[in-house]
Amino acid sequence: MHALWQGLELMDFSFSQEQEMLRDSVARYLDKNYDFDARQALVSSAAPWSAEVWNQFAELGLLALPFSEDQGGLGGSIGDCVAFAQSFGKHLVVEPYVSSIMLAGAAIAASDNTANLDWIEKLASGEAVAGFAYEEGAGTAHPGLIKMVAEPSGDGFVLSGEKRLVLAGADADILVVAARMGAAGPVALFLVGKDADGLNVSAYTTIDGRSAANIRFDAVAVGADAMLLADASEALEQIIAKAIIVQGAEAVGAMDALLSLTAEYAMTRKQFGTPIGTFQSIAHRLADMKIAYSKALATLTYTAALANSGAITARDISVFKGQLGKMGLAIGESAIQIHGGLGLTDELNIGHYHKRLLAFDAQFGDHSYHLRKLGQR
Amino acid sequence: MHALWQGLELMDFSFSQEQEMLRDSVARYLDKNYDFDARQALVSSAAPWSAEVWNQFAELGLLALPFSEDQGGLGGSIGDCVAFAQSFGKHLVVEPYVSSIMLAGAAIAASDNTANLDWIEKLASGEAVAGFAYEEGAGTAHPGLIKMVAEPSGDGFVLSGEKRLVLAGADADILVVAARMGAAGPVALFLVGKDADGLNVSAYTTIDGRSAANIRFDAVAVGADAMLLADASEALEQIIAKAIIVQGAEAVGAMDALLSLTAEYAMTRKQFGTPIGTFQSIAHRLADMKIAYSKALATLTYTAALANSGAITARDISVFKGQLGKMGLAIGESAIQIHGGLGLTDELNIGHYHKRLLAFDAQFGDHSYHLRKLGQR
Amino acid sequence: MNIDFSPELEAFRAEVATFFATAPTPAIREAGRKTTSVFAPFQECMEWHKTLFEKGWAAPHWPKEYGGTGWSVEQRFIFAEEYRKADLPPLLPQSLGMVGPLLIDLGTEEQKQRYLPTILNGDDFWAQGYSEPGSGSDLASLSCRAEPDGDDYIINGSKIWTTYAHHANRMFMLVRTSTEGKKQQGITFLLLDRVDYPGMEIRPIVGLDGFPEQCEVFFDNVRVPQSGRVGEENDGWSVAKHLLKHERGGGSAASPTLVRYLERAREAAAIIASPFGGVLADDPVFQRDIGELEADVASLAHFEKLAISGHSIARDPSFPSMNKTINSELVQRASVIMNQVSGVGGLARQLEALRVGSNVEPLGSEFDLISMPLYLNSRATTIYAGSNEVQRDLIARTMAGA
Amino acid sequence: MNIDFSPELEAFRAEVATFFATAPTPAIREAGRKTTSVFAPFQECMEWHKTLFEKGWAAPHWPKEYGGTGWSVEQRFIFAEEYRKADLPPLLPQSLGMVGPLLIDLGTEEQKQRYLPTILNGDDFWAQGYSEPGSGSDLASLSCRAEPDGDDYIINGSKIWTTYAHHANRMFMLVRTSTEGKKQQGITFLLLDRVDYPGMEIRPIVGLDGFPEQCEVFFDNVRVPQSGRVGEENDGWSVAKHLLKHERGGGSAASPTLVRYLERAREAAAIIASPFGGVLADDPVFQRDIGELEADVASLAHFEKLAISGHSIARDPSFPSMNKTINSELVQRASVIMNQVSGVGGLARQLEALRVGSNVEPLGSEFDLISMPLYLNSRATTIYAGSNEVQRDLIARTMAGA
Repeated sequence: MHALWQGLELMDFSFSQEQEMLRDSVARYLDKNYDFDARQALVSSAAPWSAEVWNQFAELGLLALPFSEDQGGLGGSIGDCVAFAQSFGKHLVVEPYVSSIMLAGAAIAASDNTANLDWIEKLASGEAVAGFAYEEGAGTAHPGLIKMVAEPSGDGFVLSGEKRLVLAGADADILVVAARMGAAGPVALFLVGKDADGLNVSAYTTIDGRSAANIRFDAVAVGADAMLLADASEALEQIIAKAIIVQGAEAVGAMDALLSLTAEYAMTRKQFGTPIGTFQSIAHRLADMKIAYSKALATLTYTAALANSGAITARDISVFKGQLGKMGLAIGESAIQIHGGLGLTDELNIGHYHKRLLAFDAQFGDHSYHLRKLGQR
Repeated sequence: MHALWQGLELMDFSFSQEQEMLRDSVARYLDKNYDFDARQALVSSAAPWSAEVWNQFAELGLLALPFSEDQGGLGGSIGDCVAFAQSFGKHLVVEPYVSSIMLAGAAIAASDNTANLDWIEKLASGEAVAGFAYEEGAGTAHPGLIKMVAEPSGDGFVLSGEKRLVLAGADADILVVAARMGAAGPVALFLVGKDADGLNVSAYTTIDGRSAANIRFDAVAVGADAMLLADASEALEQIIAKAIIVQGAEAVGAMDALLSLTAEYAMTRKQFGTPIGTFQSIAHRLADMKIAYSKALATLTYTAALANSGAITARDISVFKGQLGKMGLAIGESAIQIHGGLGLTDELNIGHYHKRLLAFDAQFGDHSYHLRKLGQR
Repeated sequence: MNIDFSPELEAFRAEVATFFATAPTPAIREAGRKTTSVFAPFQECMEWHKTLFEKGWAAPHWPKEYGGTGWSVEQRFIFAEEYRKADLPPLLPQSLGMVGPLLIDLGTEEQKQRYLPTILNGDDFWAQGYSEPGSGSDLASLSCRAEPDGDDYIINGSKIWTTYAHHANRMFMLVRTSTEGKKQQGITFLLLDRVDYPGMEIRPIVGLDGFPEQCEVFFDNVRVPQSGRVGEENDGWSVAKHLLKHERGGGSAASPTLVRYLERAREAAAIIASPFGGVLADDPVFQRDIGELEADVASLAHFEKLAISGHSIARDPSFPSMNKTINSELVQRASVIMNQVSGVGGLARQLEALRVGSNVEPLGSEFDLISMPLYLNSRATTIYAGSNEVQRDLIARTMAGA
Repeated sequence: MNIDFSPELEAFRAEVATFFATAPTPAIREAGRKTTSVFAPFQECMEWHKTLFEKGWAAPHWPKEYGGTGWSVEQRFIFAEEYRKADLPPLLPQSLGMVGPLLIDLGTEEQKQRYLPTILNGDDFWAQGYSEPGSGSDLASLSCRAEPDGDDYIINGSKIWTTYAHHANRMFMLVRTSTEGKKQQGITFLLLDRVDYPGMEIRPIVGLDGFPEQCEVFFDNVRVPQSGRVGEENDGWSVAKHLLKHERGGGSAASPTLVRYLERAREAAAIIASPFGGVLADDPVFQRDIGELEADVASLAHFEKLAISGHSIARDPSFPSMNKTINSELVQRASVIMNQVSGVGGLARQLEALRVGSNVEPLGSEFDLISMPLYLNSRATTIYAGSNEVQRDLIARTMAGA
């Protein structure tokens, strides 16, 4: 009877023609306008990111892509985002795509409160940028770990607590804030304007060159309309899962760059009269980098397809985040070791890729957290 | 004022002349009578160990060594035992020295009940052999984990439960048994004769060629005199600590053998027209083996000196057991890998050394147990 | 970019699972549970091979015209998953995975007609005569010599690490037919239609786990027909390289076996006490360690699924070497955690209890019985089929052009 | 075989601890806490050097006649332990640990009299000019050229990875004086009594952590006196090899620094919440990870104690290479766990808050401030002073005779 099943080809891991076109146009734009020198000039400038690049992302449709068509977006899939996000990693893009669009934007889009939907249009057009105030310090790997509190007050709420690593937090027009309804209540999401009273913003640059802020909320009062979702745990898990996949695609792009740059360096840099890549210790390190990259790429591709199919689970996300975080650090450390002293300089791009991978690993639960989560049944 | 302290040389890591003599005489005897072929012939024979070798150990004074002079021993130190135990490891000695002398014998010697002291003379002379019935399965890393129960009954006690990996257990004249006084009482030690009713002995050979047994105690009745210690936890910890150090010395002897055999093989075995040791992948593996061995040797030497000074703590023992267990496995696995197919045969000694190191690691808490113990403060 | 979870596939899974739940004999099941190597116990393994052949499922990865199933990628993966879930003995790779696919690709019509049917139905078992005492990772330096003599070759020399040669009735091998030029030249690929030729002697080698899995094979003026040659004389190296691709993976999925190893470790850990309290399965350190392994096995599964679906990752020239390296090192790591779970329970040598059909009860659990032999046997995985050092050399070499 | 814990030693420990508790200025203490490298902040480090010199404790490992303390092995170890417990900045190794001991061993009487006093009292800081852009691990291939000219040498070329050259007032360096014969021949070891010779230019290199720790040094027809030569012309390689032994350890103890790193990780973990509940310090996985590191650091301490007590382990020809390898890899592993403890807290770039005397408060804890720079900086430890690949080559080479 097995003939019945013949030829069921149900796994498709290739990008569609549209996805390839989008990927290629983003890659072309960044290759031309976002080389390492331009990126470093941007990072050391006073600007938190490039308004010009952001506008171009809007024109390419990237900012509108993930939003549904009835909210004014392009109804793109997670696969669409994965298609171009590897380029973001390759170019170490510092613009707040994931935080403003995939996290804060997606949270507004998931709101059952239509009062704030016009922000989506502003985000999608590039007119406004949003910050995602979620992280509270080492360990906010899961919405269940949120401690910041929102107390009802009159018609609205009062938010008190501290958020850390709010990307674009000092420059965003609005913040999406995760806070618990009372000490033991569900986690809710609020929209807070950048000029709200009681916001205490400490701006800084991250080790990977992105604008960020720690934000203390000293009894910040918001109206009833500011509440996006009264019980946001499930929505947050889904939103963060998608953001992790897109950040993972960026990380794989960074790994890809490290792999090819390091292989090339090893074949040209000579020591003891021969390219260092001919030494077995270096050759085997390169092989291990290649193996790690191939595993990371396979897991990215499979997980993105799974997410596209809507069949993704928390376990799949933990495999993804755990593996890519771990592989990224291993590849980065090897790339530095093979580059020797050069790999330790601020001047070369190698260390900057590694810092991006360090930042990827630390956010939303590091690899050790996720791998252990897998061990719990 | 610092001149006051000048020249305080307080660490002495060398063996005394007497220790060196003892070490050399044991090494000479084993070199002559206990080569790998002889050892393998012994292991595949029906005998659990060699009576002749055991007698020779008695004549060399090894069996009497650790017992105090007023109990008829030689009053040797832990350093004395470490001096020759590395040879035991090098020759993969299967005779039950640690179990009969360092564990069971030491337990009888620590008894506050003089009724059983004549056994020490028999053990020290080689006339009798004792088994140490302590282990109860994966995880008896500490006396606190003993579950076997002794219930008072008439003048004596009734022992019920199961012991595993009792070395020499099927051939010993007597067994020293650790059991808890009731479900929550202290751990006590008992002396049980080999012919006691209710003993159910399953004899086997260990992977490293030693005679062992799992022993079920089906309500084994013993007299009041059989109790060696009513509360033995502290004594057991000290006895086991010393046994671990001597077993560790054996393990370091095995590592030493693996290191030199493997280095020699790598320099003679040719592939691709050159000794495999000239390939950097093999050379670096050898270097890692050498580093691991040097760390293990340093920790053995330091810990033995510490034990000799009476200043050793449970933390020192955990460092010792954790490090030596881990290093041993790493060295054994590398030795096999470098030997290739040959290292996987029963015919060559390499795999047998590795099995000894596997057995060392598994007993009294494996390396993962001890390293984690260190992490607890 | 999509993965479908169609009801048809779930029905297929149910069909496979039902067959696996009903068809194997108790001895086959026991052999599956007691498999502590890539190579399952021979007799029961071949019996199961025949059962699968009857069902038409002996060689899912073969082209349909030669007896393959014509299944989709996802079906093949489901088949492999259910196979391992049921703890059934894996079929031996030498015949179905190596010489069979090779003959399909490169054999003469006569060779195909003569050998493929009995490879498929399990009547034959082929041994692989490659390594020699002097040539391990440096396979091309082999020196076992075949001199042409009329329609025959006369073979002199020896082979080693010839798995299950003492069970085999046929053998494929590499011989040296010329010492001219580079060492890779002058090698010829031969099929031996029997292993009891006069002058042939097979001596089993006992391994660390106590089992005679490998053999030495000696050739003293052994006369074999030249018709067994695959490819041209002195062109055996390219034949062997073609075959190596099959040996180093791509055709089959290794991750389901690893998933099963870890499941067995979890099952055992669920009843073994942790020295830190509770059972081992609830111990955070065990959870982190096994979680880390499970994630790596998941990545291998992704890698394999991409590969068998034709993703470009499988066309990377270093794919076979990467696949072999990842798989072999995961097998070793899985066996380490299994052995840690057993702890002292793994220290008893229990050869007789391990035998299928033995009436000796294991001393502890069946898990404790297999964990140490599996650990010891798995030390071979990074050595055979081209040591992992050689694999990494090959991977790095493909990057040189980058 | 014995270790004494005499009351005299405990009294010595108390004396040292008291001095460390009272002598350093607040700026020196701050510099100690903010040290994220082998190389502490320069200014406070030299200030502390002078304080130690006043006390007679600047160079415990030097022979007494040159200003050493004459302490026993155990005293030196106790000194190192208390030093790190107090989080004081380590003195810079180039002067006291390298060129000083070298001059004591191989310098002329005049060189000793001229240079040793101001090395000891901290007036001078010497930079080490070894590596060049074209010669990293292959140091002997260096090409920075010195041509004899009367009583001088004329130097042309450049050096790189010259730590703190921008802070130095003197420099020792290797130059090529001949291109005949093997590349190791024709190298000369030179002392430069100043670094502001006409034609010398020092350019700092910013590292991954954002600090200019390393420099490039350019030489354009720089004329220096030949009297600065140590050893014979063209015999500088053997001088450098002698010095390497000092650089790669044996004289000092690295384990107390590692102990302190792990203590700081524990202190931070005691107040950081684990995502699995409670504080991180009570988390079993953290405990296993840090316990594993602590055990390895303990083994290094044993190794170091044996070595400084004259045990035969220190006479192994591969001792310096083993010491360097063990130490550098432990520093990296310790920095990884520190960085894991900080988590997202380590992602802020805070150069200004890290500066000693800064009036910028750190964003999180002082631990979060240092963990990432320390992690990034420590990637250098397996690269400098002979990469660990080179060290392993050397170790293996000493085993070849085994």
